[in-house]
Amino acid sequence: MKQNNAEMKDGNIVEVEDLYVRFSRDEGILKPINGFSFNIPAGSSIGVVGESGCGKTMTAYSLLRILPRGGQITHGSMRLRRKNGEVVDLAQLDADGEKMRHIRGGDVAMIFQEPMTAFSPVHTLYDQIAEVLEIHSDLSDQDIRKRVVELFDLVGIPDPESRVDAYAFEFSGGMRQRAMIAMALASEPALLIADEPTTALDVTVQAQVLRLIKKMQRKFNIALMLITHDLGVIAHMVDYVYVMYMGEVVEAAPVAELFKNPLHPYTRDLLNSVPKMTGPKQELAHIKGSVPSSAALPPGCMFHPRCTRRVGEVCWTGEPALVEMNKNHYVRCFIHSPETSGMSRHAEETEYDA
Amino acid sequence: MFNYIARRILLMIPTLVAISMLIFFLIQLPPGDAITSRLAQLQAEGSEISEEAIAALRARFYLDDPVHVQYLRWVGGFFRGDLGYSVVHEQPVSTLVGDRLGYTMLIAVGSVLFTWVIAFPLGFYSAIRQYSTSDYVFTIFAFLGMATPNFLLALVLMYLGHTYFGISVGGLISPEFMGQPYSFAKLVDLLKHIWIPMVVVGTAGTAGLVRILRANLLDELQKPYVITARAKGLKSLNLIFKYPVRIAINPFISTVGWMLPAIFSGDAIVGVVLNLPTIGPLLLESLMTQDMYLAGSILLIMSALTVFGTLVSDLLLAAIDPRIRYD
Amino acid sequence: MPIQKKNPAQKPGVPRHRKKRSKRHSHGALKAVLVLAGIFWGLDQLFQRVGSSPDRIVDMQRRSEMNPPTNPDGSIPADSWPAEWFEAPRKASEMGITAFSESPMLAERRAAGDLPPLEERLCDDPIVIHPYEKPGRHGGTAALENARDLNPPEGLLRPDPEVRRVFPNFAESVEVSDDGRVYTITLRKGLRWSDGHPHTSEDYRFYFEDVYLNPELNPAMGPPFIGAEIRIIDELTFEYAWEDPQPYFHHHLALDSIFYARPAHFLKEFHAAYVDPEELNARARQFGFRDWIGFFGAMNSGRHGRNVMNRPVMQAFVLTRIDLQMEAFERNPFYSKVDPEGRQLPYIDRLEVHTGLDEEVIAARAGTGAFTFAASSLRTSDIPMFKIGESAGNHETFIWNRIQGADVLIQMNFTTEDEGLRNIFRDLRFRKALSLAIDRDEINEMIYFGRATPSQVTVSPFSVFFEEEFARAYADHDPAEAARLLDEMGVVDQNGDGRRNRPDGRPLNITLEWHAMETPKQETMELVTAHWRQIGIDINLRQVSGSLQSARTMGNMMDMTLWHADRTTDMVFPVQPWWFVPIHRGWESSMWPLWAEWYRSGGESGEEPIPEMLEVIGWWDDFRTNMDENRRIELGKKILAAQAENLWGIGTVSLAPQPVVVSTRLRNVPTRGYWGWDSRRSLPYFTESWYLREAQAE
Amino acid sequence: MTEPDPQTDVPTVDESGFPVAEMTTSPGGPVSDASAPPPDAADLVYASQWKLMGRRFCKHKLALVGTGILLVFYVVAAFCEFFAPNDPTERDATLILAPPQSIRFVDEEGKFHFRPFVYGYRMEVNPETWQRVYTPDPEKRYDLVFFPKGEPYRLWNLIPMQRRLFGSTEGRVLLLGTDTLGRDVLSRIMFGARISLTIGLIGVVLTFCIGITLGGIAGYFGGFTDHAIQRLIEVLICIPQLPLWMVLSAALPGHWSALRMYFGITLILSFLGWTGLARVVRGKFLSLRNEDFVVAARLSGTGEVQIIFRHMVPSFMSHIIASATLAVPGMILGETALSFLGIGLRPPVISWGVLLQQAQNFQSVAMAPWLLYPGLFVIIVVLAFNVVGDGLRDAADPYAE
Repeated sequence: MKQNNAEMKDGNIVEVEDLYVRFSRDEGILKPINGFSFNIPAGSSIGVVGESGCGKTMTAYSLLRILPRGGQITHGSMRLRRKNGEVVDLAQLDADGEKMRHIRGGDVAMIFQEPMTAFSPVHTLYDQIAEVLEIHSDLSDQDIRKRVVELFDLVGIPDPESRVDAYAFEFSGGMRQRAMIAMALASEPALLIADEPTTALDVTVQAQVLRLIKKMQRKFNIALMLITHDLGVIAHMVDYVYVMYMGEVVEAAPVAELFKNPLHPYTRDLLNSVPKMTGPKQELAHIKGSVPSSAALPPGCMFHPRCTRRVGEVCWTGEPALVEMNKNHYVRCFIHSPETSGMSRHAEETEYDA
Repeated sequence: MFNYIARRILLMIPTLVAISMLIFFLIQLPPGDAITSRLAQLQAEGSEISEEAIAALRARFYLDDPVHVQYLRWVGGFFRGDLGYSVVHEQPVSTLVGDRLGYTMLIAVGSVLFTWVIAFPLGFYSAIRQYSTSDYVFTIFAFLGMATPNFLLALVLMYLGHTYFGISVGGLISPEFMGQPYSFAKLVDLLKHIWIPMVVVGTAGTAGLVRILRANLLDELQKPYVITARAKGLKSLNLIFKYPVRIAINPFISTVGWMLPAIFSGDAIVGVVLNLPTIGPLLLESLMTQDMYLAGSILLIMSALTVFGTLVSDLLLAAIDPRIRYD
Repeated sequence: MPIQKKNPAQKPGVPRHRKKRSKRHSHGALKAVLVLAGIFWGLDQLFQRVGSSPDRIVDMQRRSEMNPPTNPDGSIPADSWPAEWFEAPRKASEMGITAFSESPMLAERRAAGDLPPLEERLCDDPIVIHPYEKPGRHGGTAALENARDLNPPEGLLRPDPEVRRVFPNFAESVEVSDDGRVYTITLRKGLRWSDGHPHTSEDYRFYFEDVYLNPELNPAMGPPFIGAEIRIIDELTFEYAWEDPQPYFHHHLALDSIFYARPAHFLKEFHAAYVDPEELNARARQFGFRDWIGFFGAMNSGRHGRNVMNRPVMQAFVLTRIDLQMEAFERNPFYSKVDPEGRQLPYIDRLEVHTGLDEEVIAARAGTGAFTFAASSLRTSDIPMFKIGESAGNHETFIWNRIQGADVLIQMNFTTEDEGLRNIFRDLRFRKALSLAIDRDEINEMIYFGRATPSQVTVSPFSVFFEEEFARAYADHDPAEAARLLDEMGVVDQNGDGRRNRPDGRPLNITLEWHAMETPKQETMELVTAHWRQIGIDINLRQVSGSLQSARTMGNMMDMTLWHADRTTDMVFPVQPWWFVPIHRGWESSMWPLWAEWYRSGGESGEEPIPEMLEVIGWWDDFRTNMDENRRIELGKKILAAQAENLWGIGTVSLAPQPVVVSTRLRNVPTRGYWGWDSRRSLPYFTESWYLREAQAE
Repeated sequence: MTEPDPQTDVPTVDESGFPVAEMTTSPGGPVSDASAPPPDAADLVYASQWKLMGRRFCKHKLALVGTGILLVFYVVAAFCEFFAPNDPTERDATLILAPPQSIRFVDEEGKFHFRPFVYGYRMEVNPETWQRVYTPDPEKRYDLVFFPKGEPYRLWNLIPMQRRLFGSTEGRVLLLGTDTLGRDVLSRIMFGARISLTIGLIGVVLTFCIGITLGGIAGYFGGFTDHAIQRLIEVLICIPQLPLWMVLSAALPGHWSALRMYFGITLILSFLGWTGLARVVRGKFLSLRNEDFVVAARLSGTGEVQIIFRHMVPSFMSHIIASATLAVPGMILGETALSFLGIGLRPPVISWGVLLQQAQNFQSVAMAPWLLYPGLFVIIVVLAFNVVGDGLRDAADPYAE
């Protein structure tokens, strides 16, 4: 693998290129990520969308180099511009090395899906948040405490002075997620990864938490990578969206463009399954079947077994390439690839409108 | 927290009452009673005994009272600090049990420590290096320990200890130190002997604990909070010790309670094989001779210690696990 | 998945996890097999090594090799012991000893003012013990498994090595009135308890009146004192008197009289007849006893924890300390015997007794030379282990003979509740069949190394009552005859299952309950049951605890049981012919609980014995009160002849080899001797004259 | 459906795909409608639970080895009359405590034989040590053969037979030596297996019944019943097990026959063994009580007993079987311990505990260590049971990993 530290575009804080991740398991080799690429411009926010099992979380884990046991990055590069300006390829670093540990939590922080289980039940919140500062700053004990209380205040936890010493299970879900955000912000990271930050929360709380994340991102000018299966969440949070299926990008577009003009059948299915608050009442669509095990990747286009708009044999024999349809709008589908687009047009229209 | 302790202590009382009743019932089951043993003893000395004398002996030890009166007398004694009276030995149970209980507890504590010292690194390492060769080797050894009958291990260790280390056979103290005042040399001698029962009694429990720790740790290692902690940039060893180990260690704490019955069982059989001056052989003897107050009191002491041990481990658990504390 | 095809997008660089993984799995399994194989191999190596016998290094002349040969009847030639042991002991004045010397240990204590001078401690004109080899030296500590072995229960008289005659010990003389109703005992003048207090008639009176006759203190009241009274003549003279003649009371004086005297001066303090009972009970409770009875018992035995030690005794050693694993004894400074050179006995200063050990550990320790002397708990089967250990253990293994007339005596209950079984047991043909079916030679070969004497149960060959035909009665191995006898009596296999049925067709289920004690009962019975199975008799063996043995024999609940047939010497047979006459109920015997009950109640309760037995009882009643010795021998032989004819009990072997493990330092131990209850183990062999050679002399 | 993937060189990747994938990824085919399952869906799910368990279990190599070992042991135990080379009660005064014979191919003169053989022993008693010394006697060459004709015997006390699995027609083959009465240790171990191995099984079945009943009652009815049973379990586990066994076995009537003693001991062992199982069952019941399928059954008026045995018990049977397997070794060890202490089975009954009881002395370890072989077999069996139980437990847990 070549070293590509230097080749990083100025505006980007993260450039991931052709990432492959493999797991060895009893049931075979799991292949959660298959050539995923994306960029995050500094201070901007991107979304990664897809169903569960599409490899979104694995992408986040890859960035932090905390893949579960048996996981390995087998190909690709993940360049990161650190806070001090240094550019590193995360894929090349020793996962347990000094440098990687400083990047984890220091340059890149993460908010997890389940605030209930993401905190240790037997340590106080203060203990767990202060730890970040102990690792990534040289603050004294008193300063750390001040800072943690400050962070609690910042994320809107009432009575922060006494609440920092509480245990996670004493908090409500929303409060816990606020604490999680406080923890993620503790070391003033350059990149914040939010992995389904609101899935486990009540609907009323979801909006508050999302608003808080957005607010913090703006306030500290952090790059945000929001991982979600919920396109509804994406709309107000991010600038650019990557739609992911079985570990690869099937469509990528600025958020408005994507909503306006979804090209990939998968994106369309996803959009269809979002309940609409306005417009005519219609039955909520669902995508047929479920994401196959990554132990057995389907041949050809990976979406073809579930696709309602296959163009023909090429769908399971050929491999579609990612092509740029409009500016900054990429799609990976034979419907849109130059050589096959013609033959599919008709089928596509009819089925989609039906 | 106070409520929790109070509730746990209150719960002990009915348990102990039930245990004492069950024990009293059980020790009545075998045929014959302490008097027949006493007679056997007298006959072994060459005496002949009359029926009247037997009746007198029975009355003297209140063995002709109704069973519930006997029970109440026995249990009532405990409140006055009277552990009962051995008919066969013609001695207070407390005198007989005294030192032996000390040695038994010494072996118990030693076995628990041995179990911990062996089980912790083994279980830890097995979990961290799951499916590695060492994991398999440790697992096999843990299983071997579990599978070897206590008495066999004791017998073989006693033989090896004698043949290769010159440890005198049986007992806890070499003959040359018997009756000597306590000294450093005697202590060393005691340690030279006591490791065998400790190892034997501890081995059986080690396997289970290794397996539990390994499974728990593997479980905990996959918990989201571990990932959270990793994402913070903690060193992995620090992380494992601070988070999953802290939770997976609970079985070690709760061992204190549930290991005691196993240790007493182990002590009974190892004590018999190795001729230890512990409580186990005395119990076996008292069961054989139907010395029911002695047997009953020993069983009750063991059970009460167990109940107390469980209480202690529950409290310890509560101390380290806020979830229980705040429950 | 019908169209699973290769994915062209698959990127290179995927490691071969799968292969590696399965390899890991088989690794584990392989390892398990390897480890087990290793264990097998290791054990095998070990066994191979042990299986071959090591060459023994004979480094010195061993005393055991100078053993005189055994007599053809299995007994020990009388010249195995010094002739002096068969005579009354001589006194110092007769030996011309005028100067006495004491152990340095006691000299120290005397110098410190603890003790009066030796001359004041010894009695007037002490007796002189003739040592087995030669006079020894003072000092040393002996490690024992049983205190009794070197501190036997010596009393007023003492038996000779063959356990036939008695000689004075603490008694100056014992005189029997011509009618045998009064025994007059004169104590040696100046005898003292181990605390220096004079040993007088009062001590015997105290026991008899305040202990023996006190039903609270003594639940066990039986012969020989039934109907007796004690008369104190003066400080040193007293009499026991009965209504009936007692031709053999001196035998009790030789074996049991240690129990007939208690240190009255010491024990009165704990006896309710001498101090205020209220106060005494309060004091007893203070020590944790329920009442004064337990307290008195503890003081009497001198075994109450650490509070009271040093109960005055007459024996050679005094208990001074009890630990969990050890009891320590020190020499009795007032012990009143000397050696031919005027040294006060015993020679040995201290005994250390390892307590709380079971047979296995005792055997292991004995085999590695941990004991100065051990025998009580040693088994015949371990003899090779002891002998092989000799080269390393600095010990020697003497082979004594167990005094038992039958090492294992099989008893069937003639008064069992089960009528069918009772009738079968009472049929002489059944008893003959069971006896003839036993292959005693095989038992002797397998269990006793061929060194015991296959025999029917009877008295010892060196007894005046012995006749060879008693020992030979139905002791041959003749399974065919056995089967014929069973067929003849109608005990045949009626359903073809290989087991004989009762004549009424029911299965012949017999349970033999036995208590493990002293002799190899389990091994013997494994063989005997196998022998019996060959003639179609299948019995069910069940080992029981001592308590159960006692309860079930006393309650007439056993079909069959076992005991070792001791009490077959001239010393004990005439007073306790328990295997031959139904006079005793106890855990040793389940032959005839109801007959014994009948006899002891004078016919009021129990069950009248069968006529053959009534005749035997008649002989016995004559025997026990007849003062004509020749007549007694005649009657005794009749009783034994009745056993030989009727096979009340079935014997296996007699005079079995008993290992006696002796340190090479311990001298004056006879190489041969009779071991058992009748001889009170080592009592006839003058243990006080055993001494420890100096350590450097080796 | 498999074809090697040349690029990844992982030939069997697809073999073990999840059944879920199989059902949902057929391209173009009709997607099964969740609201209308095929008629045999229940059976399918039920079967697939066992199938799944079987499949997971088969991956556990150690557990497979353990199963194999156990199978061998049980077959030998079942037909021990046939497998044992000698009659276990056959004594020989000339072969007391003889060491194991080694199987040879090469004789004293260095000649190689295709048929394995053993040398018989010549015994001498060392006159000094009284030790019986055995030397292989080249005069007595016993060829080992399969199915030799020996003393007639009855298989299961019924079928008269004469041939055994292996042995020699010329003399006794003593591969593991002899005991104090000259009996073949190997044959005795084989016969002992019959008692020792079945005592565990029967005990576990009993335990099973008590445990499921009481645990089920506690978990299903809850409330006071649950509380009472919970306390009972607590009381029982606070009393050390071995002493309790000792009390109970001392209470067995003395005149019982060997067979009744055997069942008595089994009863005692299960008297205390049920607590653990009952706890597992109770927990399962508690969690299942409010599951939809149970509630549905109850609403449709199914009887309580039927709910328990038709609906609830099958749903956690696999777990119970795993727990039960893990309980067997405890019983086997219990029997050996009790017999070892002399309060369990007794000769002439042959069990591993009885054999060990005879080998318990120092002399055995020092001079006839082969008498400890039964202990080795106890270890192997207990080990095997543990491994198998472990494998079953892993296999039974659908959420593991």
